[in-house]
Amino acid sequence: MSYLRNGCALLCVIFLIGVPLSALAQDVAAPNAEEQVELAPGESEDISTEDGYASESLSPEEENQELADQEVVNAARAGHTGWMLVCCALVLFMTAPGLAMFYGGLVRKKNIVSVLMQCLFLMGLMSVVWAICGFSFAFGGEGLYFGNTDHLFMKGLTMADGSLNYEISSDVSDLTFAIFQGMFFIITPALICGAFAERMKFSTMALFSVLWGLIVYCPICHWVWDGGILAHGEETSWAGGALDFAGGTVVHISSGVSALVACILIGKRMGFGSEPMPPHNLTYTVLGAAMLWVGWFGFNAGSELASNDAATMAFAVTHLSAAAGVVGWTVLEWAVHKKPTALGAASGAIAGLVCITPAAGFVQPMPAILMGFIAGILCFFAVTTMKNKLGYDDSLDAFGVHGIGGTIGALLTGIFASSQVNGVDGSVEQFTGQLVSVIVTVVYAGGVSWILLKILDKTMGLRVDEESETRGLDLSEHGEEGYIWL
Amino acid sequence: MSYLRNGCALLCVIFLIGVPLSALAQDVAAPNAEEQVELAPGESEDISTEDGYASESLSPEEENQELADQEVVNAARAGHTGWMLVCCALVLFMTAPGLAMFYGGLVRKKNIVSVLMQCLFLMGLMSVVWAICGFSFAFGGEGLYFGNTDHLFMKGLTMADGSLNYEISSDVSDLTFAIFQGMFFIITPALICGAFAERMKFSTMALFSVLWGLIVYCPICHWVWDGGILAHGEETSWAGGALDFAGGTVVHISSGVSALVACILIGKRMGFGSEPMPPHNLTYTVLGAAMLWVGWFGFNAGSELASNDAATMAFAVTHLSAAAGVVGWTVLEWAVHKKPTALGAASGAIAGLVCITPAAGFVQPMPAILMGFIAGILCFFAVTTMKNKLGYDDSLDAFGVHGIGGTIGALLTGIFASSQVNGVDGSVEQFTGQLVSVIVTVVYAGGVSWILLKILDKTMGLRVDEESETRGLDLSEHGEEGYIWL
Amino acid sequence: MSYLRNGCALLCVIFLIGVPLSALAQDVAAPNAEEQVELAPGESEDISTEDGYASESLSPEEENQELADQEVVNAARAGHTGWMLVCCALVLFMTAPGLAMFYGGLVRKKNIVSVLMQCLFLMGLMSVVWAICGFSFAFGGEGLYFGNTDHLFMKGLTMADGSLNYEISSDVSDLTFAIFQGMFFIITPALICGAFAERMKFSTMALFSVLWGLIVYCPICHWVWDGGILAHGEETSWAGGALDFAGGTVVHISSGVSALVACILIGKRMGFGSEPMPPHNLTYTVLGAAMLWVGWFGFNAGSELASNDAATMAFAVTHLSAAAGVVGWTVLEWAVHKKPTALGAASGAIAGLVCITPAAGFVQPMPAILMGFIAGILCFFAVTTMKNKLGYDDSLDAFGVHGIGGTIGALLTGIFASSQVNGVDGSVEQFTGQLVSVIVTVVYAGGVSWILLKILDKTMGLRVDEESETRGLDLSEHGEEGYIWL
Amino acid sequence: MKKVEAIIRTHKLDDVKSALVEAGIEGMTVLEVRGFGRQKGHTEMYRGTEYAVDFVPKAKLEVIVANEKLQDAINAILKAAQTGNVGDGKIFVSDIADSIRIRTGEMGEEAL
Amino acid sequence: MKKVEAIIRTHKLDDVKSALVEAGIEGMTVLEVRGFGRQKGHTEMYRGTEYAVDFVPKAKLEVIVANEKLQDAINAILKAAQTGNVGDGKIFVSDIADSIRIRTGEMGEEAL
Amino acid sequence: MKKVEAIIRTHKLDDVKSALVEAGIEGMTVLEVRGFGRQKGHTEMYRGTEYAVDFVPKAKLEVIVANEKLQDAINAILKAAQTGNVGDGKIFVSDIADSIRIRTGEMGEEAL
Ligand SMILES: Nc1ncnc2c1ncn2[C@@H]1O[C@H](COP(=O)(O)OP(=O)(O)O)[C@@H](O)[C@H]1O
Ligand SMILES: Nc1ncnc2c1ncn2[C@@H]1O[C@H](COP(=O)(O)OP(=O)(O)O)[C@@H](O)[C@H]1O
Ligand SMILES: Nc1ncnc2c1ncn2[C@@H]1O[C@H](COP(=O)(O)OP(=O)(O)O)[C@@H](O)[C@H]1O
Repeated sequence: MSYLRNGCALLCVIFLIGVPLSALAQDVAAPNAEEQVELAPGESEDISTEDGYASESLSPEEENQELADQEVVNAARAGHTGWMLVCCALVLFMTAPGLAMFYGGLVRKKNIVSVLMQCLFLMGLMSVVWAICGFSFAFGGEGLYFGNTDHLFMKGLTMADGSLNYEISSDVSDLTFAIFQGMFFIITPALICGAFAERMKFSTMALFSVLWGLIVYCPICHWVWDGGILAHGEETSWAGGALDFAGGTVVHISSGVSALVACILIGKRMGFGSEPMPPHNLTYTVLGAAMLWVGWFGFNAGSELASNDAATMAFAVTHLSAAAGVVGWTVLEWAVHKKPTALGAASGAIAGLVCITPAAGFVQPMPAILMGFIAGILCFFAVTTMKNKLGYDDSLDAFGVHGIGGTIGALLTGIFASSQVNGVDGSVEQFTGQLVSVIVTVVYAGGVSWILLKILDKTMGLRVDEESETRGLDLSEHGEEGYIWL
Repeated sequence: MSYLRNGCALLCVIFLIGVPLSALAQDVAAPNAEEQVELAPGESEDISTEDGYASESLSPEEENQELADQEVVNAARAGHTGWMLVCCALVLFMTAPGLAMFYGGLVRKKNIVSVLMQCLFLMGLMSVVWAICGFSFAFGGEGLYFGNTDHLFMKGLTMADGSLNYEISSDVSDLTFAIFQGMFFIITPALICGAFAERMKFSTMALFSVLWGLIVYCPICHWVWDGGILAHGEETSWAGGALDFAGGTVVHISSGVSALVACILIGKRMGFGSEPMPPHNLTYTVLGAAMLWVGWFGFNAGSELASNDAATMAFAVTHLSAAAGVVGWTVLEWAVHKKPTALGAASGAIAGLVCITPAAGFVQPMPAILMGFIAGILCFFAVTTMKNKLGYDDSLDAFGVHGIGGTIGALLTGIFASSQVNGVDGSVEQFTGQLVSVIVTVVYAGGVSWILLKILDKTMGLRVDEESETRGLDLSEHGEEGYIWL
Repeated sequence: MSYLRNGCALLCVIFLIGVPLSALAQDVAAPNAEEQVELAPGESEDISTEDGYASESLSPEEENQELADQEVVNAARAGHTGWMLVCCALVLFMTAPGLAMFYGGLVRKKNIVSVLMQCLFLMGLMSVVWAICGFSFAFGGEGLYFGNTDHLFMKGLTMADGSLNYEISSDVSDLTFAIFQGMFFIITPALICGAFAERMKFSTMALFSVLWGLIVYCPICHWVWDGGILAHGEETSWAGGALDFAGGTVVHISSGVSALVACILIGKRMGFGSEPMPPHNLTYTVLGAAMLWVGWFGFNAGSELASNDAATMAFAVTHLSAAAGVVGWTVLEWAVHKKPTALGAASGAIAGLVCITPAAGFVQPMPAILMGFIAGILCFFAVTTMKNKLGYDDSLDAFGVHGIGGTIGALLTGIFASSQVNGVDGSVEQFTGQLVSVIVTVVYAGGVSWILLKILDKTMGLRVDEESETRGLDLSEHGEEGYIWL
Repeated sequence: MKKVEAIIRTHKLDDVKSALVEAGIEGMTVLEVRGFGRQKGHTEMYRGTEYAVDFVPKAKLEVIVANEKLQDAINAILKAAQTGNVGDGKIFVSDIADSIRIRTGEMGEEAL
Repeated sequence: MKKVEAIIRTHKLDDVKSALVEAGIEGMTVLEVRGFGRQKGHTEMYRGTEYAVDFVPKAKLEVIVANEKLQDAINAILKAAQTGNVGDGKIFVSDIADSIRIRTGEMGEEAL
Repeated sequence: MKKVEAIIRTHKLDDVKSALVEAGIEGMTVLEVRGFGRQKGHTEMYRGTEYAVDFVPKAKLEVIVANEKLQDAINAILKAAQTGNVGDGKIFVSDIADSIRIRTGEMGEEAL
């Protein structure tokens, strides 16, 4: 019972601090707003801050020209914004229904609700945490290691008299960027849930996700995507930094490795190895995989943060890698095990998608096919052979697919990147940068997850009791059944 | 049998009138078209009417400039149109698969097909009715109380030599607007179905939906969104009119209140209170809720009718309110009932989404979190405590979530609206305007629904017979079973 | 076992050729890239090739103007590209989860996995084939009968220093176009699977799909959409060519007719006519139909290849035709069979969608309603009366809905096309053109499918053995079960 | 000991269970079955093809009782399951030679 | 009265039902069961893990008949359910002490 | 011949099957059932409404054995199904008058 109270307490605290401060946040924003208004001279409500600054001493003609230029910029933004909002929706669609169905189908019937609930609750919880502090920790300021508190409560992302800042990207507003990134903050911990499915305490899962998000995800995100120690092309970066277009390192390796740590620390499911634990609803898994595929376009092509040629290329290679992953896994399985399975095809698609994630904005179509194919084959061996050999119980293969697939993808990006796509060619240096970023991520995510889980284990406990596990988490943790056919 | 004939007859009449008139509609459109062609001088096919009118006496240079400006406008429109078409798709996605799964999972197995069929059939029926007359009744002309017949058979929205008018909004064509609004015309009556699920006659449901759409929905829609008596900022509006960004009043209060009336008039389900009636497929309900969440971005952010900063803000607050709704409902339930349920999380998400609907274009992110949180908590009490106290059988809590959540949202909009977002601040006057609009909507929707249902009860009957209800609507009304596992 | 090896071999060969050549493809692209770079003078990275060619001898002022114009073009492209990428995602969404669920629900429980697997595997296989050669065969060059090999391995569609060509359409890049069309290459053979469901060998299905795609689909696609013998408005076209906006002929007639041939050649399911074979999960079928409806907006409105008024109109008529299809089928069934069924409503929606597909860019809303209504009614008779009379076992009515619906649509397009929409009016000549294209497609697709299937029958065998069919394809072909409820 | 097998309407299950518990019965087992008898099934229609479904969903209750409780059990079921309409179901009684409680190994009536 | 329990192939159910009806049997109850016997099950494979599923889906038919109809019922089942391949199933016969029609309270053979 | 009906915990099914096979039993039939007894059910909560679910999912095993194998079968089940906690289930034994193998028409113990 006490762990429950802990969990609740945490959430309440977040809200108790958040709510009054939220008013404050608005007040803080207001002065900014006024400032901007003063600076922006034209009648057009749409003029953005940046241009406002420059326009103080222009002739009327120049001003006219500038207004006209601004109209063009705004026209382009209509396209970029619409596209990015759709991408936001697509990434949310990945977590649920996508991942929820994919994972949900793989567990036993008595745990289906618990999986769905994990995804849905994280959609709520992580979003609130992101708005309150996550975004600021990940994308605030210029620190090498961590963000700052400038954007707590979305300060600076709120609206000041109709306009949103365009600092991070010139194509979409900072708020658009923040929502988009917020969707990643949901799905990443949700991926980890695959490792400890069918035995983890819900309360511990919730608290772990919040802590993991803030202590593991936000820093890594900052390192790679906000000028930190792994950012590509920064002087201060280790080994020149890593290419990670849409989160091979930030999302998949970090979650995959943490998943491995988690499933080792929590231990195997009761009856693992002796009782059969086949997917209770393979149709969900296949349909969920298809939904993930569709949603992944938002994830990868959206990571261009604009609707342009590079987004198109990211879309294309994402699609082809997924396709090749299906072919690779299925054909290999067909050859080895004599039958091509739908679960294999679905897993291959996800493997291909994971693998192309870091490379999406850097490679050409044919290498993408090759990457998906390789990922399909290697992940097949990871979840069939390697897992059995090593003997951990990664219930839904979060590590086998995301950890391994993400690593393959990160490394291959260093090889297949083509300067024609985004100015960077694969090379030994680039490969080194990738390797370093993989190692840093593995060590950091793995290490901190291990510490976090150890602490949680001692305080709240990671695992439900035996009776609850036997009965299923649906009844014991949530008091519900997934299906009542009578 | 006679009610069946009635229903068929109605539909046939609609078609018999519609088909020949449709030809007419095209003919009427044609002259307009020619007119426009004459007026538009440049070679560009894309020039829209408005500009055409002004360009009669311009110098070649000015004309060039105008053409160039027009190109910019068109470029922006590409962005806006693409975004809005996606929003149309998203709102349709809400009705089915979204709502169909959400509601479908909540009923007993023997009624699953009937729920799906209600949603799917309304997608067909209401769309046709909307095209034939609904749009014209809701958005035709400038009357204070009702639309007009100018747009019967989509007259004026059809294409005249390649161009669609841009009268309603300057960013997207009138047809885009009409399709978008047509999707609302589908989901609103579909929401009501939650109240009388598991016992309503299909034929009566269909006829009721059409009548309700034309007599209740169209007027309210006109009042709030087309310059009628509740329109914000019109001199003629009652109490200054209401802020209703995406349909808190028009969609959720109207349907929620009508749902309450409907479930009281039709009476409780047989065995209500004595037999258990748990959701037969909670997985559908959770997945459906997630789909609704995704689709709701189209509903709310799309209501900006453009792809711009305001749409981004609407998207953001929608997401955060849903998230806070999940947290609010779940944590409260956890505290009160000792277990956090997936159904609670799903219901909380919907409560948060409903509540933010009227506010989506008017509030900042932090207040949105607060609104979702409040909605999660109050709707929780509405469906657990209040419903039980009052004793009506709102099968799927259409009133408890949409009626209550919509009312909370409408009122809070009057408090939390921020002028920085859309020029309107929360104030006592605004709150009064909101309150008046809520009261008007409740009285009108409730009253007319009561009268409609009374009449239908006397003529066709609202409810299937006992034998049919026991056996389930799937078999008795549709001759089908949802699942055949053998 | 040998057919299995055949299948694998085929796939391997594709890859063995593809992988080394892929490197080549990149090399080939490189020189082009350099060429472009030299030609493009401005600093802007975004300038596209076309303009680059013209700009060699311009004054600085003109260059400025051109750059500004280019900015406007790019702004518009942001809108078009975003929209088209979403359409690509929507069309993929049609195959799975859409079609997979729609078809999957209709089979018996023991074959559900096989249907899902067909859809998912084709998503992988056909995409890879498309990238390697399909696109080039369909859209390469100007031949009257067949494409060429210019774009093997996506040559010419890859990125040359950040830019993609804009030859096919001025609004979106060739790569966008290729991905979009690639999604059609997936769903078309997947549609055929409905005819031989529950008895086809998986390996033969896979090989057949590839061959059919290359030998049947690519040519027809080339004839209609790439200046071939059925292209509208080309001098070389037969009977003036056909209007086929989004694939009434290319997708639906071709697949529908091939489906008929396939189900006749493979023979009836064991127990057809004596054992009951009701849909095992009608909820999937209804939800899948709704998803298809949503995805179809991408299919039809996306076929405009831009986000503009014509796309809006295509969206609108698609929606209304689907809606009228629901009403048509349901009301007729209600009258004839006394009960409106959900399967009828779902089938009606698909019938309406199929029928409007060729017409989507050519007709006005009211005729679209009429077309959907007619399709609903005629397809109803096709699958209830005609199929029974003729006695073939088209398991999931791929012919009855897509073949018949597509033909109705193709013909009605010749009648209802309105010059106000796209410059073409319905007329006797146009109707003749439509009729000729229908006949050509039926003869060609039917004939080649017949030959292909005969050959495959002799070599690999079309059908699983009796034991496997009785046990279900899920176990015998894939070694999996769809649902494990215990 | 006797085995009482009662085939009843599914929605009567809770009532019958309560009646049996009141009659002092402490254990029972329920099965989902489909029954064929005087009560008509229904027809279903899928794309114009009509299927006659002759089997009606029923619940089957198996209760092993000591001989002296047999009549009580039967009466309880009869009272709770009767609606008077065709399809109320049947009760079948047969002999049980022995019964064992797995947990303890107890045998005979002790085990019930 | 006798109870005839027949475990048969699921897809033979309709045939057997018809045969029984022809033989004058007016009521029966069907259960979904899974059987283990000479007929082999199958193996399933999920991400490389193989599961041997030894139980095969079967239908179990329970028919209570008057003694004189016993042989007819058995013959009907035998004829309709036989394919000659392993897995055709079994028929078990046992005694029924009493039977009651819930709707009317009729007892004995009247109740069937 | 005897019929052994054992109601056991569902997750013990595989163990019990193996034990029976070891004891020389070659055929059996399994049913999904829900049991009511000393073992408590659970409560579920949907939007604040609480449902007490008194029935617990169980597996029911039916094995027809020759008289001389009866004790072996019982022992096998007892050993494999026991956990010592409430809800382990019961074994009921009754007489079977006759048994027939549908495939061959063999009767009596031959048919098992
Ligand atoms: N001879 C029988 N053997 C086994 N079960 C029977 C028999 N007769 C009836 N039943 C079962 O009893 C149920 C009710 O029987 P039915 O004839 O429909 O109604 P009633 O019992 O009211 O006459 C049937 O659905 C079937 O499951
Ligand atoms: N001793 C038994 N007790 C109970 N059920 C049995 C027994 N033997 C066989 N069965 C049932 O009969 C079915 C068919 O038996 P099996 O040995 O596979 O084929 P056959 O009857 O053709 O020899 C089994 O699946 C099982 O359900
Ligand atoms: N009198 C009975 N008749 C039929 N089945 C019974 C009877 N008593 C118990 N059962 C079955 O045995 C199962 C286990 O019984 P229970 O009383 O819960 O535990 P235990 O056998 O350990 O005392 C029950 O769930 C029920 O299915």
